[in-house]
Amino acid sequence: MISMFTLAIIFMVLAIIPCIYRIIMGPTIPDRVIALDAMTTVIVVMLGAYSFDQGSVFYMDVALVLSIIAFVGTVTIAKYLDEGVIL
Amino acid sequence: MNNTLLSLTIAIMFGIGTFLILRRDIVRVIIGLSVLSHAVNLLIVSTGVFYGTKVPIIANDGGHGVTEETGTIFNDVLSENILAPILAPGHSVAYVDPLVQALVLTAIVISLATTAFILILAYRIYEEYGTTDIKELRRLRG
Amino acid sequence: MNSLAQHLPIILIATPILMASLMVLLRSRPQFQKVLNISVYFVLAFLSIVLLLQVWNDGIQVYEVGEWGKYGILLVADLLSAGMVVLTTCISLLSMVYSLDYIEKRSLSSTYYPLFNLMLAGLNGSFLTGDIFNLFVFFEILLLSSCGLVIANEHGGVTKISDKMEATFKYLVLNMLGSIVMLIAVASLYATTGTLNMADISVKLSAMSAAGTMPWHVFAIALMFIVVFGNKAAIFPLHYWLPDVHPTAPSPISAMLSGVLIKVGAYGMLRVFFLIFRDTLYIFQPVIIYLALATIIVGAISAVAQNDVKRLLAYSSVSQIGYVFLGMGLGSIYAITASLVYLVNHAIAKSMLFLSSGAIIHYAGTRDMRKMGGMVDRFPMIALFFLAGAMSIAGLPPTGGFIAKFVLFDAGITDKYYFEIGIALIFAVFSLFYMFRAWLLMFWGEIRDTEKYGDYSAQKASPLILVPIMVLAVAIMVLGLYAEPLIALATATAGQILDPQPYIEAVLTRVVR
Amino acid sequence: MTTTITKTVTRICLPLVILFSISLLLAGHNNPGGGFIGGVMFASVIALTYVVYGLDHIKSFFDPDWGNWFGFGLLLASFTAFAAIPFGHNFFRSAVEFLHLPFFGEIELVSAGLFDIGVYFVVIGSLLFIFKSVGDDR
Amino acid sequence: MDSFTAITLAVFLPFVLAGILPMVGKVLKNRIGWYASAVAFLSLMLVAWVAPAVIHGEDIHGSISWLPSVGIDLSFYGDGLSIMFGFIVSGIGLIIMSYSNGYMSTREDLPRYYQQLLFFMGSMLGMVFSANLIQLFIFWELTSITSFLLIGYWRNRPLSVYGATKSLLVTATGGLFMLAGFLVLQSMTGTFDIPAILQNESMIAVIKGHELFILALLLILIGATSKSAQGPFYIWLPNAMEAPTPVSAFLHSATMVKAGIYLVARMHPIFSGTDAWFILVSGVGIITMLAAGFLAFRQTDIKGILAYSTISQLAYLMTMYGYTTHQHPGIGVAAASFHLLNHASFKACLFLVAGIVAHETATRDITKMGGLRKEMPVTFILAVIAALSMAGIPPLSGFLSKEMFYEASLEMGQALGGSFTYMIPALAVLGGVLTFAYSIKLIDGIFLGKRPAHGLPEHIHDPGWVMILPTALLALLIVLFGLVPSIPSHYIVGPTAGSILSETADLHIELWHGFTPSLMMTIVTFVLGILTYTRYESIAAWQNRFNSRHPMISVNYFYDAAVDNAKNITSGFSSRMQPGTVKTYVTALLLLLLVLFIIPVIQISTDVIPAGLNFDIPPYEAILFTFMIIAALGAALLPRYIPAVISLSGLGYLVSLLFIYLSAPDLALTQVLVETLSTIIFLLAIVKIPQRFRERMSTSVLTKDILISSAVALTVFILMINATQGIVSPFESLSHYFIENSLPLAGGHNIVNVIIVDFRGYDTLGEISVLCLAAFGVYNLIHSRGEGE
Amino acid sequence: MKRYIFFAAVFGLIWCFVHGTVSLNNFILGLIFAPLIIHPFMPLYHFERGFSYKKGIKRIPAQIRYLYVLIKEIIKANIMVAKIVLQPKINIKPGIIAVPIRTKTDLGITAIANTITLTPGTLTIDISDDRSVLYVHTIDASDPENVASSIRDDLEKYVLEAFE
Amino acid sequence: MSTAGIVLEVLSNVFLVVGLLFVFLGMLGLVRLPDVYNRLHTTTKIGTLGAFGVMLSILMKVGFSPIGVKAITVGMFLLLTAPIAAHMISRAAHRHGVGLCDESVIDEYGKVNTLKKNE
Ligand code: NA
Ligand code: NA
Repeated sequence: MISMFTLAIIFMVLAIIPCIYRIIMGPTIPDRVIALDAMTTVIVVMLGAYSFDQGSVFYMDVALVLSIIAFVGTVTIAKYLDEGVIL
Repeated sequence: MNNTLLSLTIAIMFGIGTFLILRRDIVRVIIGLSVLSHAVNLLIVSTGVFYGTKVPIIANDGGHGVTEETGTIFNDVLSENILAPILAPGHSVAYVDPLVQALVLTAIVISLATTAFILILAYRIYEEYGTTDIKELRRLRG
Repeated sequence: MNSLAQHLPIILIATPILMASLMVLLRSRPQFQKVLNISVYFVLAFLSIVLLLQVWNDGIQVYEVGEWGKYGILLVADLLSAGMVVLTTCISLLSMVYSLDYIEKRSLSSTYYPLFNLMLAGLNGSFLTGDIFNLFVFFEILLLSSCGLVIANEHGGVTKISDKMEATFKYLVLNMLGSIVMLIAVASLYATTGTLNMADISVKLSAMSAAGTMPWHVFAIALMFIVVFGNKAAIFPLHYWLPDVHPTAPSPISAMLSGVLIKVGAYGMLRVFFLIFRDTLYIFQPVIIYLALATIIVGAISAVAQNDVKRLLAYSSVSQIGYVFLGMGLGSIYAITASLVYLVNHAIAKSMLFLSSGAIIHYAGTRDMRKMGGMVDRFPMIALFFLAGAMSIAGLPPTGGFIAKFVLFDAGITDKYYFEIGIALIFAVFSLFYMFRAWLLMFWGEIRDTEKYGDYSAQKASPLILVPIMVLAVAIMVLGLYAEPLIALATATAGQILDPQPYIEAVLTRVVR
Repeated sequence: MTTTITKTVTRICLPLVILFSISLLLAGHNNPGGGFIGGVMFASVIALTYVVYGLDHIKSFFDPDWGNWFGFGLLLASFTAFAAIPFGHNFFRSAVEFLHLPFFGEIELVSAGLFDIGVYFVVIGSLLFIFKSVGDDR
Repeated sequence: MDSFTAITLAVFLPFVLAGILPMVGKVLKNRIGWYASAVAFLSLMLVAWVAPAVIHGEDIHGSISWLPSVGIDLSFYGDGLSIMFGFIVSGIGLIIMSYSNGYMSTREDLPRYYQQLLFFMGSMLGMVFSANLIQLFIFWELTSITSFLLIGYWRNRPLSVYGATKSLLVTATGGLFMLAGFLVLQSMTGTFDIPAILQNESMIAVIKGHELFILALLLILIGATSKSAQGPFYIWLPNAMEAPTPVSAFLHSATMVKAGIYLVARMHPIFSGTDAWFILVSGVGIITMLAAGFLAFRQTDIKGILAYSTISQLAYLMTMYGYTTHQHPGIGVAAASFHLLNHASFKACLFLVAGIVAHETATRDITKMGGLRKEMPVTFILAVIAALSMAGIPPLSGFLSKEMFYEASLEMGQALGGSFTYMIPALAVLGGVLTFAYSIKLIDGIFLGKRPAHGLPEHIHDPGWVMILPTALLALLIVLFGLVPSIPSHYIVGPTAGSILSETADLHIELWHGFTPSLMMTIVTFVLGILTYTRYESIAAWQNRFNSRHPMISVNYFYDAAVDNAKNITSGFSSRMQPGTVKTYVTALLLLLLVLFIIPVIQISTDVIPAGLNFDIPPYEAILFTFMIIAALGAALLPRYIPAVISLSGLGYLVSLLFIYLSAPDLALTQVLVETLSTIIFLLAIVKIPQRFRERMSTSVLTKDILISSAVALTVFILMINATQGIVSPFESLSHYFIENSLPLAGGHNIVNVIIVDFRGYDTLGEISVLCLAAFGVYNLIHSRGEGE
Repeated sequence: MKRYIFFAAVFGLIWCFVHGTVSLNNFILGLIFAPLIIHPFMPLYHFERGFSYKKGIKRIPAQIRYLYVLIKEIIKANIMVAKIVLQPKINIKPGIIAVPIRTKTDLGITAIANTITLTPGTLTIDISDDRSVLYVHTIDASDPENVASSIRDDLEKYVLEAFE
Repeated sequence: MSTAGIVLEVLSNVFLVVGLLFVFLGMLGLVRLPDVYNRLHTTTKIGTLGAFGVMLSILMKVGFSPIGVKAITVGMFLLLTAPIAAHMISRAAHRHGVGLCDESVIDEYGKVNTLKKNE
């Protein structure tokens, strides 16, 4: 039997499609960045669901790390877009 | 872990990476190398020799003994003239192959280091030559 | 207290790593760095010789890192690896001594020592490891350390930094590609045999071969290793990076790269094909012979075309490594012996040549030989040493290079490879031509550029620069005049290479905890 | 320059992520994590502060020599590996000890953990060394 | 002291004593030449010490262990041939070094000069006494090297450098071919030991019947002729005259150039008695003899004339050693051996005279000289003796050996029969005529006629005894050998010929032996010679005209063209081979990979696609795969950097998601972190690279690249499905052990981490080293700015 | 010092959360790490400013109220935007408006800015240099005044209470 | 199962479904809405709330076990960081000249920036 969380995962996979679309199609760079950021959010959700589904905390660690680190990436890209420098 | 579609995906990634490293633009080449290293990491993971699916982390019982059945029958004892023990039939492991993961970890870190270096190199090349076109570099060379 | 002697293999690898970290921490104490590093290198050179003697007297030495038996990573010192380590530590010591006065001071104490130490660790590690994935790791160490060293600053360097970078980029891209190929091969090998230990893989492939179940893709994997190691060794058509990288590096690093680093490829080829893929040798050997001949030809012809002395030496390395591989391809014990003798002699001669050309360039302010001339009056010693090196590369007696060529040709003709040896001979003439052309342009003839000459006439090569060159020059002559120990060692080594059973047994018959 | 808003959140994140990185480092032997992962977390958050506050501002009060960090890490890692030799074992032979503390209960001490700390420092040091070198370069 | 020790000492003492010469030079200063002479004298005495035994038919043979692994010992062999050469080398060496004391200015770098001369002498002695082929080769090449250094003695003079280079390239290259010949010879006989071959009739028979016979002979003759300046290889010798004159006398007339002749004589028992031997050796000899004799006319430099004459005279020797028939393999051996001795003496003497003349007149141009007989009477007499000996005038030694040459030519002609009966003697006479003409020219040009009004120094006189005495000694020998031929014939030529022919040669050389056909030929020679001499200038003028009209008809032209253009020719090749762009190199690597992959596919594989492929996966993984490919395509095709990098970053996150599905949380964690970091580093780099360049891809380039990429993809795919699904590894994996022991032995639950820090912690040590390396590298990159210029 | 203790306590808690097990052991471990972590970054945390527990504790009810409002607003926001996304034809009148604010502290500004972003149809784009005006993108800018006042009255009030 | 348990279970499932739906809608908005700023509305708000909902749902299902605690930590973290990301990107976009969509009615921020540039 397919658990609810398996369905959740499939649903989330579908949610990635728009993100990929924006990442590839843009049109502006901020669009792509948003999409990338959004994709990480979706992945975090997937990881949460998967973690619960598998009953394994290990994936939740990944989700936690991803939620933090994606922020770092986005802020960096944003600063780059804004100021043309990073550091 | 061994799946034809996965292999196909990895192979296509190899193709894309190869296409990229054949470009004239240094940055493209580096992106290509990144794609290739993703592909090769996936390849390594996919060569794990077990058919198990469990995360290779032994459940914690708070102590230090083996409480969980690992599902392996370890009998690779080296006796005379038997240097390559053949696997017993019906032998299966619940975990995925941990070794390939360890190898990929090493490979990922190494490729991070190399990528970092080559990227800064690309930036310095641009600074020196004012271009990232490989053909131009050649022409501008003293 | 267990004897320190049993830890020699790991000491030779881990000490440089430890040294690298110490050198980073001691950045503000350049004098101390210098003394410490040189003394450690002396000790390492000594220890490597001790290791070789151990192997010679007591047989193959196996060191279990972490005491995990074949399940962990094993270091194996057989004659081949111990011999390569001796070569490495000795040339490293000399290059390091040379570097002290050659490399720009700040560069020296900030990054040069650690990079060099890690390069040494990478070399020793590659030679001693018994684990194929570990070999990959050490290859990466070699790759990045050599990249870092290529762009290190020489004193008043004459090489434009932009050239260095362009060369480094090529080097990196091609070698990263090589690394990827290696990973594919190693992973596929693991999937097939379930192990990474080379001896273990060998046994398992033999078991499959004996049972007639050896899958065909093992051959494909084996041949992929030609690309992997060929790329390191710069055989045709994987040699392209070398003529760009070796000349642009600071001379002591060129010496290391041409002297030792490209030999890692040859070593790997010997190790992998003669230990692991013995059953594929019959396909490997014809392939490698033709690649070797192409390498000889391309390298030799291109070397003639060069005006830049270091570029010429680099192309000559390409050509010369072809001879090493030719011996490997011929495959008889005598041919392998020849290959090894060639390898050693080339290592010494080429290191010496790079070091002396470095000294000359240092003072001439150019790498273009046409702008040099008549330098023999100012640098009579270096002229003499360079001549010895040139003769060795050209294969003229009484240098080691002659012994090497002689043994190789003898082996080839004994096995009736007339055509192959014919080609090798004809292009040996090329090496005679380009080496002497270089020597003549640099040292004899009219003094081309009086202004420049005035500059360098004021200076003399410092002893730290002269002594390593001299030691190597003496070695070239000694290997020519008294080659017996080397040949005996090489013969014994070739014996071990062709009969890997003792290696396998030394590795696999151990108690595992 | 980035905004107050971003700076404030970065300030909140900084200790949080460092704690997390230490947690990952220590958890590594039994859970996902370890020296590399922890180190990269640490390096990322420092990089974040560099990005958000500007390298110069951070350097004005917090300017460690990252070179020493990875030097130390490498030293620690190789010393840990060497340490087995005086005990009559081979290089890298690991040791596992179980320590009973009154308050924390049983604590597992593994020599490999020390090695992992070395890794942690190397990762932090080298990555931030790169960032800083490039960032300092105008 | 036994004979073997004596020979060993004779060979090695010069090396050792030359080695310490610079030290001695500090003490003796300008008198260092006498030290060198003493060394030469010592060697001469040592040779003389062993001579009696050899003359009595005893062969000296002994060896010292040197390279037992390869089956080569340091072994010396002394027979008549070696002893004769030993005498020539050490004797003339003594004379030359003594003479040099007067000739070489004290301003010259005397230690270097004498050191190299001694090295040369040692090498030459080593070569002639070598008992094995490889040792012979070693000393042979040593003589080439020392000759190279001596020719280039005045190393800042372009002509010296040119001459030195030429001599080295020709002789050392020839040497390498000779080595190959020796190796072929060894592959036929299984030994490098010369006496072992010489003394083994059956082995020689095997060689003569061997399919590689011609190859071995040809290769060895390339060595011999290049060294002796025969055939097309003659070109180096005239240019070698840039050396100081004593060097020319020693190396380039008396000794080194005779190494090739020595080799021919040495190989005579092995190869002679075959048609190939005659055709190759005598053929080359006759052509060279005539051509060089003829070309001598054009020379105006005294040493130039002497050089061509040397070539021509060596060609006599070649011709004579080449005379052979199946029945009588050594027709010309005795004649050759005698002429060899004579040539050494008269040519060395002439060179010394040339040296004296040049020393006194400060020129070597024969057109600027004349009438010096009054000012330099002693020199004049010595010159006349030597030149007339060369011209073959009785009662000098040259007359005797020339007679023997004619005799041998007649005999050979008769042996061959047919038109050869007259042709060979006729050619021999022609050679004699040319020799006669240029010999006379030397005397006439320098000493006779009128002193030119300008160009010569006012006061010209005979030099001091230091230079006269050695020259006179040689002249004395010429006369002595002519008048009392039994001395050389009994003590030198006889044993020499005997050792070559391995039978005691019964030689009766006498001044007067009746009106034989050879005497007739001599007379004809003189008559024609005088006639030719009257036309000397016009022949020379014609040669000059011809040469300027047809510069291409000359070996030198091709040598120069080859050497000068070597760089241009090869740089075309080199730049085509090394176009410089990474793309080409990467393509080469990939193509090699593909080719290597195809080999086993064709040769071995039965099923390229294994049976039973597994296509069963959860649907979300399939979708994930699609995403990954799309993201990768985005990274590949998005035209600007940042979008591509973002796409790449997306790919990285998807990969980490895939790692999750592959049950690898550690990997996913690492991947996520590394992805973010590498994106940041990408940005760091790209920040400074504004994108200006966009590659325009032509259809053909695109097609090619896509083809290569697809081939790579296909290769990887085939390899993967075979490696991961084609077989099920029948062996236990290392992982079994890790899973089993991670907790009990290493105390960790996370097996991957335990592998990383414990089981394979050593790998990790390497991995963190790589990280440090990246940091160092970046530091170097950043700090390299502006400092490398 | 007071600040140290405060931070230490917070870190103890965070440690528990990132570790995944809330226990005294972990809390103490976090407590130990806190000073080490915070020390090098002191200038970032305004250690020179005064700090009092009393004020902090007094604010807790306000903070809870703020949290309540926040959650309410977030849910409203989401439903509203979800509606927009699900409309067959997107029909919006977006725009950027300037919203003057009263909050002065970093924390306050951040809180209000984040709150604005998380609430209906508004998104903080930037803050003016003098930190008195927030520029807010709203998905329905047909009546800018209304939006600004709703922010000021409905959100900022609570933020001021909770964080100032 | 206790009543509280059942309530929790139901609530958790509701949260899960709503959360997933919101995440999905947020991503849909990414495609459908006309410009960067509007898209940001959906991703930051809907995505974050959706994610938070799912995390909350997990917490409700597993309680304060490591999974639950970490889940809620993740949720909190998203709430903290998502607005900042949105703020940074939109600011950068605007300052870098990514214009508002045609439907937009007002741009007070743009005016300020234009003024600054002119100074
Ligand atoms: Na060569
Ligand atoms: Na990447």
